[in-house]
Amino acid sequence: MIGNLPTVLAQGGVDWISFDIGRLVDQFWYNTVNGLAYGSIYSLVAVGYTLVYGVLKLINFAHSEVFIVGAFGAYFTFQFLGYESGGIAQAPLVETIVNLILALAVAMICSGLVALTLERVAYRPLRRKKAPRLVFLITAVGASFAIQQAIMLWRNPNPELAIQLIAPRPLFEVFGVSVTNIQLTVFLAALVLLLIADSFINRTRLGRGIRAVAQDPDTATLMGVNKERVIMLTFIIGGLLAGAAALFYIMQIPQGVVYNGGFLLGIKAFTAAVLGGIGNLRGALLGGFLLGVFENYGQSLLGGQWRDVVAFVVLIVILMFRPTGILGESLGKARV
Amino acid sequence: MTLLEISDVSVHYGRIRALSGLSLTVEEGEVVTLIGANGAGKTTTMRTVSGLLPVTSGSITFEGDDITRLRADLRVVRGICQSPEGRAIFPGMTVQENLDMGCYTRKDRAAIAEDYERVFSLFPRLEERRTQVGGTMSGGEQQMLALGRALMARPRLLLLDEPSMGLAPQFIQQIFRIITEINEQGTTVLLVEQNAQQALSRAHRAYILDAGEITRTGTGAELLADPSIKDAYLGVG
Amino acid sequence: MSKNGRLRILAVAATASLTLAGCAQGGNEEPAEGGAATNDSAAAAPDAPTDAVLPAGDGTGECEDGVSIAYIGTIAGQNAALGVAILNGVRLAVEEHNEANAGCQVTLKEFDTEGSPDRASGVVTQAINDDSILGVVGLPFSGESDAAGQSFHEAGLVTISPSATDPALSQNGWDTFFRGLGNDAQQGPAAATFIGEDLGAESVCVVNDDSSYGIGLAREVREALGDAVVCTEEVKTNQREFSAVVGTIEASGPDAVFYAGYYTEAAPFAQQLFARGLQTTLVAPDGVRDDQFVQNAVGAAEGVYLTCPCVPADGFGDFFDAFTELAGTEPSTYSAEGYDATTVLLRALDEGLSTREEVLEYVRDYDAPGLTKHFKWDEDGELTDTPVWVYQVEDGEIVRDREIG
Amino acid sequence: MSAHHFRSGTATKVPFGQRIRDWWNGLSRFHQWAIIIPVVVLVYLMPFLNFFPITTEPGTDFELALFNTARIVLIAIGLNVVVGQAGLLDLGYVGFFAIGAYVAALMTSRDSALYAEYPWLLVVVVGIAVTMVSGVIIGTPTLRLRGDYLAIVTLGFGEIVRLLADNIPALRGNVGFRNLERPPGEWSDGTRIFTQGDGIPWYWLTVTAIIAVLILVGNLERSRVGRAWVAIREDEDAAEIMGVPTFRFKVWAFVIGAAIGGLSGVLYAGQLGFVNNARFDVVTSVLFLAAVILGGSGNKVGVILGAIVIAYTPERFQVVSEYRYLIFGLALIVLMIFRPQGLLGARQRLLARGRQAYKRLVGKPEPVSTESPMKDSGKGTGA
Repeated sequence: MIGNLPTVLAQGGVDWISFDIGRLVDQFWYNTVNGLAYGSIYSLVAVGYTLVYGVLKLINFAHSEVFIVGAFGAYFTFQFLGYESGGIAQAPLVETIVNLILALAVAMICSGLVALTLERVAYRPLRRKKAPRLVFLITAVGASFAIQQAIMLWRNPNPELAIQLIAPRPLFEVFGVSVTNIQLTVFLAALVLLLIADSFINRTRLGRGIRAVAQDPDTATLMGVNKERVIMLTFIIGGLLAGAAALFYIMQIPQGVVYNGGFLLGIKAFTAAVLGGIGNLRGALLGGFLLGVFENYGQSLLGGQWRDVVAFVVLIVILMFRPTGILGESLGKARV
Repeated sequence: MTLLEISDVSVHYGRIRALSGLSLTVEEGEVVTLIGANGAGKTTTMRTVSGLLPVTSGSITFEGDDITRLRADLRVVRGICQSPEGRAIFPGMTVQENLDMGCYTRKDRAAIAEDYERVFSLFPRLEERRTQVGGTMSGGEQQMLALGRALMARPRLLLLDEPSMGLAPQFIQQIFRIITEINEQGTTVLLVEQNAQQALSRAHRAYILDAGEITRTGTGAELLADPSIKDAYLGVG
Repeated sequence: MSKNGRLRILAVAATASLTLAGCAQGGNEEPAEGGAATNDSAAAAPDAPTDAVLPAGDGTGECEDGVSIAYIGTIAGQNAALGVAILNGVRLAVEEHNEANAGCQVTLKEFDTEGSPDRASGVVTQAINDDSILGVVGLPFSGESDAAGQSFHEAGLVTISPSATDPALSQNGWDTFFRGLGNDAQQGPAAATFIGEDLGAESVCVVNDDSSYGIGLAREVREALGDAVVCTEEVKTNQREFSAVVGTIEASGPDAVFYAGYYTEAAPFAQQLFARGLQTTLVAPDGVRDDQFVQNAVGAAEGVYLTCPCVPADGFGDFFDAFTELAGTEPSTYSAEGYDATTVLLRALDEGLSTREEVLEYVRDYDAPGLTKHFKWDEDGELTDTPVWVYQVEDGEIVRDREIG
Repeated sequence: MSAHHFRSGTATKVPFGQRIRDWWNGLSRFHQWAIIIPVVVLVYLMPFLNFFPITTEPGTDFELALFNTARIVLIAIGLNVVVGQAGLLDLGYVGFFAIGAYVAALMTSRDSALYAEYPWLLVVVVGIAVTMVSGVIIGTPTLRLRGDYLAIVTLGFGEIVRLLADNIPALRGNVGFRNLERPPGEWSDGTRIFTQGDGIPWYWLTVTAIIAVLILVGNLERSRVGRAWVAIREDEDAAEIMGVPTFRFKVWAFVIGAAIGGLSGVLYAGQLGFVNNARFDVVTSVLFLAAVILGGSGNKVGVILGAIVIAYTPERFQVVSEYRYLIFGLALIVLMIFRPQGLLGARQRLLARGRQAYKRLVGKPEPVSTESPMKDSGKGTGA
């Protein structure tokens, strides 16, 4: 009976959502540390969304697949290097580091190539035809599906058997929270890559070309900037960083090499880009770290099942009330 | 010699014809101005010369070479530089970076340094504000920056689209003085202007554009004296 | 460090299991030596009961031409591994039967539901409309069984599910529903007893995923554990990052963690749980009992206990060998249960029964041992004999530990 | 005679879809009916055309396959109002479908605390009403956004609807609701007309709903509302300047689309008799969208065609079913490159009635650069 409605809702009220502020406070630093380590992956992937959006005003929906191809690239490099699945490798440290760098290179190249191919095969013909923006978005959705399914048919729907080069172990404590060797490596490496990308965009001639196209494509052309080359470059940079993110991801979560492993992560990285201000490289960086920690705070506060809801609510609220994000839209308009 | 020759060029936006069989020439060292009402096709002409718009028929030659199908960014390398309508500086870049964009295609470092000197001597204001972000400057300053940026390309042919638009009268005077100065230093200028009075008085030659076609041509002085031109384009004030 | 802690518990458990082993199987057991995965410290795998009814029967089956049974369940969907493990058991049973019984050649029809409730309804209707089908092995998952049960009931077509464990399935009044294994209401309390008594854990965290299986099983375990539950958490299907959940567990410092869900999420969960040096014992149910879990947890699976209402198949020598030959892999979770369920239907056909009604009646009154257990159902379609076993991961292998319920 | 010459002379230039349309519009009303009626009769008789190569058996029941196809057709028509007519890219449409299904579940399943013996028609009405209200609730804040921003926000809302179904115990997550009530009625022998197993009554019911919805939506399109939608789709800024209350009409499109999605959800839940959170994910949403885009958004015949392709093909070809998303993905890319307007695009129609509507509303000719019904204003966000 409809008369039951208040009872149902009241019962639900007690049951399905509760605010555990004590837990939020207790685990604040714990969540911060973990959120930053995981958020660095969001940041790296978010850069790809942000750069392409800045230059083409296109949400490259297929960027999550650019990411996951990188993960497969790194995984097969591990295999090629002779690591066995389903255990922790016991190689000497130097060898491990060399192998990780090799895998990083392969992952970055794989992702970069996929991003570039997407640009050439799917998007460039549309630009030639001056297609409306939504046609680009639909193409991107199509490409995302096609790549995912191709991987699934090639491998299978199950995750690849995990390979872990470095066993996680706590290194030291901050605010009473232990930080593992993997978390520290990933965080620092991601930060270095992001800083390199940032100075490339802000300090080099090619980077200036990218920003010019983002701010005013026609005028950039009138200054002699080759727009097509700039677009290629942005896809490549985004791809390279996504590839790096993929390696860092499977270092933290070796079970993540699976055909649809990029999908949710991609949406969240996009959320991070929007949160920081889409089109803004430093915004992507900031947004990634923020989303990483917000997600964990939300989960502590509300319970594990609300984790993804927190991410989506952040996305919606930001888009509705401050669509330009924290640092403002566009590579240029933010005062970088 | 003839620097730029546009012969019988037609341009379409979708199904609408914006230029029909337009022909004009610009000789080396000249200031040539293009006068016309709103929607006559002035900006279209400029964008066509720069390569932003493809031609449907006709040809464009620059220094005797056919550049009709040449990519826009490569035309900049050839020495055609446009300062587009509405200033169009990069709002998120500093003054310095905007000027750097001007010499984006150049590799001759020594000459670039010279050109910085030249731009800063023409616009001392820009030197003071090197680190200011473009979007935060006043309209006049932005126009100076746009001009300065165009000069940094050290163009053979400078295309100026409405450089006086929206400016206070004292700035307008200054802008036109600088255009003359640039021309005297050896840069050929093709100028599109609403302010026909000023433009005609500074130009060696002028073309009148109406509905995508050239209707009159002559020296600046000739057209300035023509009563019918006066009625149509010089207005009352 | 953490490994030592877990190993210590393992040693204690192993001693306990030795004493338990004796009573687990009554008198008819003999430690299987030299078998594939024999483990001295664990309870011996049950041998095939000497009186077990096998698909071949006595070779005198007589039935009409063209009678068939069906396997309905996932074959190529996302949880396909589970479906195929069952299907191969079914195929083996039918093959053995047809070889032995010249007078009764039964056709096996296979239907792929992709494991999803809305695909299932069309496929099930198709099976129902095929009059030659007299009995069904399926459906493997609780969700699709829920969606399709009513149709079978209306059509009077008997189904024996080899793996759906949601207790509610037998409470719908569907008289065609039979379950070939213990449900979560049996596994849950058994697991809780194991955690509380055998492991001696005084504080337990219960984590479940968002599947109906995970939620239902976690509820059973929580209820049986009572006050020992110190924290509860929920994770999502396809979630791979568990730091916040692990943080909550770490803060509670439980003696044991029960994870109710499937191996896909359990593997990264286990890995991240132990990555920070947390000392606790992880116990997980049948949905995690798969080699995929062991491999994907990269080392963290070692020492994990797995409960399952499935009976170890390695003692069933002939079945084990024949299955391995047919499928190219060793029997997996519920392969033997699928084989047994098929056997029940084949016996019915060998009797010459030729209508669905007769077959249904036959199954309802069935009372005979199979490989895995004794098959006799109550009026709801639940087995009266529902063994639950616990297994443990040891040196990267899932080995049987003891029977717990 | 001369007209005939003219037509054959230009046949090589006029697109196929346009030729069909010209031919159709050239027919007298009587002739049109003479074609429509047999086609409709044929559609109703489809369950009896159960033979090779049309049949989906032995893989799956043909009549239920027909029902599922009809259900997707209904959804595509609803989504077409939002995407095709008003040009609002909605990636969360599955949310409305889910809401419809859940209303049916909450009202008619004994698992629900709200269960009572409601007449089934009331369930339909409540289902539609609730989805319309949710359309307003979701649409009001989001429809101020434009283009791809709107797409992403709707995607977020779609996911939130699913996650709420997962997280709120009263909605029973993955466990779901069982034994949903079906429409009343008995055959002469006393058995129920609407059962889970018999697809024919469900198919007929859905086809009837489709025809009713087509008539309603067709009338809307020809009305002031429809003209406003075209104007918004083509140039929202211009429409707004000319005094079209664009926001209100966008919400209307959203709400009407939602209602049709809700209706489809109620039918789906009724036939299946079971509702849980498994089928309301982004993938399903994109599948719906693919139906609309594939057929040609804005063109009703086109989207019906697209939906049939998307729903029937996997049922027909069990073997292909694992390749279907790959094929969709590639088809979307190729289609967007070669035919951004879909198989049967709305573009040509725009040149006739749409252009007049646009002129009347906006007072200026439609922008010549319009190549697609989904033209974007170029701005990310509105006010």
